[in-house]
Amino acid sequence: MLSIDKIDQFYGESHTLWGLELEVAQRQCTCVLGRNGVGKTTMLKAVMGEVPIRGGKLLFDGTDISRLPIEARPRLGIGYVPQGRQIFPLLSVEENLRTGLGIGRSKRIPERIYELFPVLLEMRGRRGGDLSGGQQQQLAIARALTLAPRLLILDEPGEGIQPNIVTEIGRVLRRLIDEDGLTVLLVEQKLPFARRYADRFALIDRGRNVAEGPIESLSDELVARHLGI
Amino acid sequence: QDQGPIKVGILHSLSGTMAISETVLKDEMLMLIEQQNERGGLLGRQLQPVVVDPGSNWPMYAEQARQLLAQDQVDVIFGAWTSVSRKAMLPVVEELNGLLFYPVQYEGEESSQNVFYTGAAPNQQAIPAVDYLIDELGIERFVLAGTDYVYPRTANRILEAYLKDERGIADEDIMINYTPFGHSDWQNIVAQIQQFGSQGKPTAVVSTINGDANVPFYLELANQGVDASDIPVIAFSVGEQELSGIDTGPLVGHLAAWNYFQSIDTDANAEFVDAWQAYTQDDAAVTNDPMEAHYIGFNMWLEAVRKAGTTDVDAVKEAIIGVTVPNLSGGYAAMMPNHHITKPVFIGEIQDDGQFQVVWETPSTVAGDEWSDFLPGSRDLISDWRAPLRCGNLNVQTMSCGGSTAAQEAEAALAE
Amino acid sequence: MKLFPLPLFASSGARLFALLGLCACLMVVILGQQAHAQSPDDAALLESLGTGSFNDKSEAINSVAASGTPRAGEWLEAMLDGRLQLAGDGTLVIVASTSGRSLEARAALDGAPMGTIERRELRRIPINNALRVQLRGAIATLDLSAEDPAVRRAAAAGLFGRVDDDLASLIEARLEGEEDESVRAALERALALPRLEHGDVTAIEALRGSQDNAVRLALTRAAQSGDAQMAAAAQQALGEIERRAEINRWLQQLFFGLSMGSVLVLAAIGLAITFGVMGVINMAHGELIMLGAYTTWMLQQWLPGQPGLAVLLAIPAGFLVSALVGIVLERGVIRYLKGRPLETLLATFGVSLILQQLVRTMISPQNRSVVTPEWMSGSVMVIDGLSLTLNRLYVMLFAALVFLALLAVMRATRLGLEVRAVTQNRAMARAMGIRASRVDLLTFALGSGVAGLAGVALSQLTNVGPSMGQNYIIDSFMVVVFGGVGNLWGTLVAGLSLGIVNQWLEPWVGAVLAKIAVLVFIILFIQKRPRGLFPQKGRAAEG
Amino acid sequence: MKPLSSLIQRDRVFDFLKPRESPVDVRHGPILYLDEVSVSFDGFKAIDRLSLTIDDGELRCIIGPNGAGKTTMMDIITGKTRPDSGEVWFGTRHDLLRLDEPQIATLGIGRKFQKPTVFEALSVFENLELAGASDKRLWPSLFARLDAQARERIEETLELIQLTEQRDRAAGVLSHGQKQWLEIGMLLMQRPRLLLVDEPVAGMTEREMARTAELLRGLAGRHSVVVVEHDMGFVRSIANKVTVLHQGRVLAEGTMDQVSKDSRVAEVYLGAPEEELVR
Amino acid sequence: MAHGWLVRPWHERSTQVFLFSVCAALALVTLLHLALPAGHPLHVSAYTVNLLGKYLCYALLAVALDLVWGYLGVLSLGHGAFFALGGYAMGMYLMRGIGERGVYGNPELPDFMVFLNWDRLPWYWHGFDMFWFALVMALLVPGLLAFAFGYFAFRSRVSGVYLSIITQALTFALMLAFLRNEMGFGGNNGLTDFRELLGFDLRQGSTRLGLFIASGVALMFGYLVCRALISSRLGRVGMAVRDASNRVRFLGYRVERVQLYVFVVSAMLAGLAGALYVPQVGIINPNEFSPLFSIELVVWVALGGRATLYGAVIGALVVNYAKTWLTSAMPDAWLFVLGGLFVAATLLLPQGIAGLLAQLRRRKSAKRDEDREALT
Ligand SMILES: Nc1ncnc2c1ncn2[C@@H]1O[C@H](COP(=O)(O)OP(=O)(O)OP(=O)(O)O)[C@@H](O)[C@H]1O
Ligand SMILES: Nc1ncnc2c1ncn2[C@@H]1O[C@H](COP(=O)(O)OP(=O)(O)OP(=O)(O)O)[C@@H](O)[C@H]1O
Ligand SMILES: NC(N)=O
Ligand SMILES: [Mg+2]
Ligand SMILES: [Mg+2]
Repeated sequence: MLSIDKIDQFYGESHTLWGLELEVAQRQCTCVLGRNGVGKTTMLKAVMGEVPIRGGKLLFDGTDISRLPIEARPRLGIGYVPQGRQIFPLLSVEENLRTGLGIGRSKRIPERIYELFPVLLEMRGRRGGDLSGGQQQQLAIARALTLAPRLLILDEPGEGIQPNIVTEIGRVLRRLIDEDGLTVLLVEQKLPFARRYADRFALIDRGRNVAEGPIESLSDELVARHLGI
Repeated sequence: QDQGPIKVGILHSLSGTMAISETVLKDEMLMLIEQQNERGGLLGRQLQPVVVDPGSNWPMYAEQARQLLAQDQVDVIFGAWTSVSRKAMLPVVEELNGLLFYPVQYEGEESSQNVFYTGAAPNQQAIPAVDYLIDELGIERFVLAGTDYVYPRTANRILEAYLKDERGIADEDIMINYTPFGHSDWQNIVAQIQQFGSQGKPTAVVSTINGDANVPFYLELANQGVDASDIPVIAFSVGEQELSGIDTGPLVGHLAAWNYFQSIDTDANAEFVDAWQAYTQDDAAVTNDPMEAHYIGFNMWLEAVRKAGTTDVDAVKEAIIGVTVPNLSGGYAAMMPNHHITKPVFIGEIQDDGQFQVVWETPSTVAGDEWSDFLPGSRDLISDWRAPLRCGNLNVQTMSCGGSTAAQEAEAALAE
Repeated sequence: MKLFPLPLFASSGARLFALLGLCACLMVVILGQQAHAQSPDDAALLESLGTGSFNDKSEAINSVAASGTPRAGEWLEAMLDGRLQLAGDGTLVIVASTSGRSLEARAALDGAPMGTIERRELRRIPINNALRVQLRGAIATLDLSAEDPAVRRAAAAGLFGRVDDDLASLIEARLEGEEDESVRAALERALALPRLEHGDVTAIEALRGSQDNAVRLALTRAAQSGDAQMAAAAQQALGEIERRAEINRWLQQLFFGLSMGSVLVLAAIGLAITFGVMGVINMAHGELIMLGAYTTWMLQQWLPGQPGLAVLLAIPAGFLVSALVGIVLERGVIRYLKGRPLETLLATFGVSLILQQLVRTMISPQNRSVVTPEWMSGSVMVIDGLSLTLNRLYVMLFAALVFLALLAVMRATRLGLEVRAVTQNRAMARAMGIRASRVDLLTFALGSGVAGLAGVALSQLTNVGPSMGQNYIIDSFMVVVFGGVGNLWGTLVAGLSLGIVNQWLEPWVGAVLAKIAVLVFIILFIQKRPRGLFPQKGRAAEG
Repeated sequence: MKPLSSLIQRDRVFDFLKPRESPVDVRHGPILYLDEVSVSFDGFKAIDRLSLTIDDGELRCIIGPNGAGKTTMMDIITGKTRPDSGEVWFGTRHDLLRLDEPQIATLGIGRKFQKPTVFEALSVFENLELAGASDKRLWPSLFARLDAQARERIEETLELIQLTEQRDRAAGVLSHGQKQWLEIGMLLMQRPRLLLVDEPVAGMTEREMARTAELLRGLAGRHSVVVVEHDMGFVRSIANKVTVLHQGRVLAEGTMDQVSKDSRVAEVYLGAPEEELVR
Repeated sequence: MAHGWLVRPWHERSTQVFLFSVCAALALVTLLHLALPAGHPLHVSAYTVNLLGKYLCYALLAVALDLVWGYLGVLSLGHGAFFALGGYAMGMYLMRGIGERGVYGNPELPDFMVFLNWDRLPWYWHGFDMFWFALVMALLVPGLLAFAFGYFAFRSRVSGVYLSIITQALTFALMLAFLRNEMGFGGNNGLTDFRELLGFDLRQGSTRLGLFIASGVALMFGYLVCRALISSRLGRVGMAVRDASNRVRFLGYRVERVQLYVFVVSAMLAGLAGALYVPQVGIINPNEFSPLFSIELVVWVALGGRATLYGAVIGALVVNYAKTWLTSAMPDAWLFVLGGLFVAATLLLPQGIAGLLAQLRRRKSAKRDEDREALT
């Protein structure tokens, strides 16, 4: 569905991604792992167009999207849950959700969203910025879902969320993948979560994809080598 | 140096808040210079204008005066509008011994051997105006409304003294009101004026309100129904240029006091107005009092240069006193020893076509008096720049010349 | 003949010259009508109107009014309006209007049409203030015997406060034959003042509660009169008037404040969008206002004689012009400064200089005159003694409409949501599929367009000139910030309250100190509420 | 050079990790004492008559559902939010409600924020320097120079948070996890008596989590530490006592095992199949 | 401990370059002015010296603003007020110095008081006949105002645009106040007609040169003070305050004191600039209080490049030179050019002129590195 083809990325002069390659298979959850600062977030930002890439290609459903402006990408069906939540602090919860309704699939916030995250219904009128950290994280996921995406990109979605909801998020993702045919690209540090819900993994180190495969093949040796200190 | 063109510095703001008033003076000067060059120039040399724009910034007037005199070596400067801009230039002009012709009515209380004041001193505008109000209209109560700066303050102080001491107006029959520059909300003040004017005595407003604030002022007067026949307003700073920015329909009958109106019916004026409209390629272009002042000032300077046979500043200063040139209202203006000129005073009523109609004029011209007779500090002072006196502030009681450096320098020069 | 007492005459400001002129003319009118004087030669009468000094004309007016000639009213009215003009061949004509290059004219003497005459060929008969007063009095007196009851009523009302003994007896006579009730009432009222002067206590009843100044003066005098009954009644009536006047003053003050406030709101509301919501420090905001004002002027040039229509058309046109300039500004400059709000200050400052100078060179450095349409001029009497100026009433109404419309756009439309999302987190908004640059463009255009609307309104209140924008930029920023950045209600409340505070202070301390006091008030208030009247509250805003 | 792991052994507390002298008086009781504290925002009760005591030298974990009021509680302790009612004491001598943020910080309460906040324009080194400076008054700051000892301390901290390589980079360009570490470093530099740590391991890998756990355990004893975290594995690895907050008040308190057996806690927080995610 | 801090910036390269450039410029101008005859093409006329002196004062003012804006994140839209107050203090001294040489020959009262009937000198005019007193006041009055204003504003945690706008309100209110004739500062006409400073005739070329040099020295002094402040730990706290003022509090710093201190220092430097400016232009009037002047001042700094100090100097010099030149070279169209310059600079030079310089320098050093690499 999405293939990241040898992309190079620079922050100013510093080379962050080095010919990074990654295939995200349709209707699967691909989990990206890697130590802090190796470039996971940068890779996702590159996919979303938030940082420019110098070399390589991004193919979404076979079309090259690397030249498209950011706002065209969600229109193709890519939803993004960024690291650090990035909710709109002064918009109410409901308004935060409504921002995703602009691309025309639906005019109302799908009921389903409030079903998935009941706390958001409760907090509907509150400013996004006033929510607790975990509530914000739920809002960010819910917001991405209002886009009714085909590919959902999540950057450490469990961060700061209470355990039962993390589990719930995992289940929701699974259901969306299995029932609705969603594809998920997930960056996650927590191995148990990854192991339980992902289909495939990719290990990033220093801006390169150093290992990938089905999640079952993620060995402790690999973990020690690339996620250890 | 005597071969090249004669340089005329033009120092009027073409941008900023003063551009509204001063731009036309620049254009007028260019026109006068062009006309003079067509007539063969001066002393057989062409006149060359040097235009600069101080951008309504007072220190900039000083800087550019210095530039004109020191760098561009101009022979004379025509410029400034506000008193503060003149005050800023004054030390420079004196230091570098230049000539400055200042065309706007002002508060007086100044005299410089390098400056020629072709606009009205208070006695050439303010005093005759209240005389008209009292003698012709029977006004008994006065509102002195002005923008809060030195000219209105001084003019009003003089008027207050004059009204009380000379005309016997009581204290409670004078209301004084000051507003900031560009004041645009006149609701309260007009209501107050109305209130003040409704106590059974004929009332008039003497307005020294400056430029931009006038439009909203008159609009408010009209809308609150203050008619010229109820409470006439006589203005010292509203001329044809200002009226061209106001819908004058509702203002008909309000007054202004000036030394010139465009509507004055003389051949010289018709010619001047025609020339101006042709020059600006706008047959609705209007003329006004400061333009006449520059016209007179320019002609006086030409005359003086001719008389002196040189543009040398000292020679011209010497020659110009006593020079008499026609003004545009059918009479003559003479340069007095105090560097002020003689002027007739007209009272005009605003018409709905944006012109004034003269309803009264002084029987003869009035000589400008820079040291007001109605202020205690200056009533004993006179100014006379002729040799051997050469003093701008001679105290006639003590017969001593106060401290202008120019005077001291002149004394020193004499002593040498 | 005995003149009526002087102070009676001071209805709304005393006028000696008016008194003399009116009185003289009334005398003649009355004498003329009573004596049925044989009609002198109309041509000579007319001739005398057009020649001689102001004094000569004054006499001529009296003779015309007294002559009983049927054309007298027409002549005098034309003379008052400046429509009585002298044609090149020395005949006096009456022209249909005074504006335009060539004027429709008819002969004054017999009304025969004369076709159009070049304006340059005509000279209007000059009049001055004294003559104007005299003419109005003469016309009103003539109107007392007009056909149309409405005209008679207006004339009677117009004579209130100017009635002397002779006129009083004339009016008494008219009252006899008058059938129309409303005209009778007006005549009765007109007579009340002279009756009071003559010690008629019952007249006080007719005058009770009137806020007319002449009444107040007359009652004040009556209250000091020797007649105890009279004095007491007058005193009581005066007290009543005073109380009413007090309330009126209070209401008037409130109106002044609200009206000044709505000007501030109008000027600031566009900035509340471009600066408050979008975060662009738009120093050219004032110039966008100016462009709106110039659009009004331009339309009035294109539609001569229809200032009202031009003003109405200027509302959409002013919006469009400023919005277009806003679009150019956004596309050309501001777009490149995303995320660098302080740089927008530098760039838009430059743009503001350019726009000002552009107007100076392309149009004129002078102010332009924008005509106030008939229906916006003058004032309406809402209750006796309280008149509100119409132009300001309209501007208040307009401000309210603009505010509500804008509020609706920002609250209820998708654009409102999107612009807030974009300004709060641009990258994320784009990741939600929002076309950020289009949103910026539309919003900036909206804010600019609203500035243009402010300009249209301001052209009816103040001068239209190249630097007019400068007068509003500082105030606008102050209002937006005082209200709390990003909050339209804040802008509204801030503008109105600053207006009210200013106008409330002004009579106490004068305009200059009032302005200083308002600034100090803002400084102090911000100490209490460091984020304005309506702060963005909560965690997010604290950052 | 010493192997890094030795640095964080809990039995070896390094010099620079020692708390600075603070005037707090803990002779007669706990170091932090919250009594019946309530706060509400626009009518919403975020903290509802919360009472809590932290003993000197204790390491306390606070868990609870999102929105339970954990961060708000820290806001109250550090002076950022004023409670509507209740009392907050630091030791027995200092009423924190009378003090403002700098005063509270100077008393020796340090805090790591939930969302990492560092000074983006300053370098990593300078961030630590500012945090660690001994005298934070105006004049001393103006004339301060970095002495060798202070420099050393910063270097050690850099080592510990593994940002030595980034020491001269602007903190703004760090990755999310790196900022987390930097903030922990700043907290350490402050050498407070009481550390309030809000979600320290969010976004960290397993290994880093382990390191953080070591670090916090090493601090306990001399310092008092309050940790808020949602990662049960992490909580389990450090805590002896856990407090569960729910809807602004204490729902349960006890050891991790006790708490996780509590059915209410399972219902509102942990979820039924707890063992799946929590090792 | 207290001695080190002012010396520290001496060791910075940028400071050395800056101080050297200013010294060299001062020396060169002095030389070209004194040594060359008037007709010589390289001669620097008295007019130019005077102009440059004025620019240097503006530059110092810009540096003062950059200190608070660039390094503290406080965008003051009212810095002109401090400049003007310094100017008025000096103006009052110069006014008293006129003595009996005024037009009315009143030994005590300035002319404008005489003709507006003041019978005695207002109390706040006393002492200004002494130069040292005026100079102290030129620093103290802006400093005190900044202190009083900043004390409340910073304590109440007013920040961002709110702070900017109340600084603007401050200068606006002062402008209106000084325009009032009752204030006793000459109203709109301000203070003019100065004769001598410390016994030196102000109309003398040598006095002008002296003032020019004094302005240059003041600029260097101001720059050094700012530099020292910035490179102290306090400076870094200031920068931290700029980026996350709340976070700084949790480290135990008193944010408001840091802000206040820097603000006061900046105001005093602005006052110094004003005091040097007035004798050189010969007039001080409420115009200097006008909010637009303060905004323009911000524009200089932005154009030159914020948070570099030397950028502020460059900005002030460039804009003011451009004004001088353009207003006479193209009096009708100069605003188009100046406005265009502002627009173009923002679009093309995101970091201002200083940013451009830094970029050039980086490129050069990168090139040097490359060359070196190529060699090895
Ligand atoms: N805006 C930026 N400018 C310069 N360097 C940056 C910028 N953002 C990130 N970096 C650097 O790029 C590298 C990769 O950062 P990135 O955020 O992609 O890491 P990550 O893998 O997501 O880490 P984490 O697990 O901590 O979120 C880091 O070393 C970081 O310092
Ligand atoms: N300023 C505020 N205005 C309105 N509501 C607020 C404000 N601050 C906090 N809240 C609300 O108070 C509740 C407690 O928030 P808090 O951040 O303390 O939760 P938390 O326990 O830290 O949650 P998390 O684990 O998700 O970080 C939340 O419901 C939040 O929405
Ligand atoms: N001289 C004037 N009008 O300022
Ligand atoms: Mg990341
Ligand atoms: Mg929290």
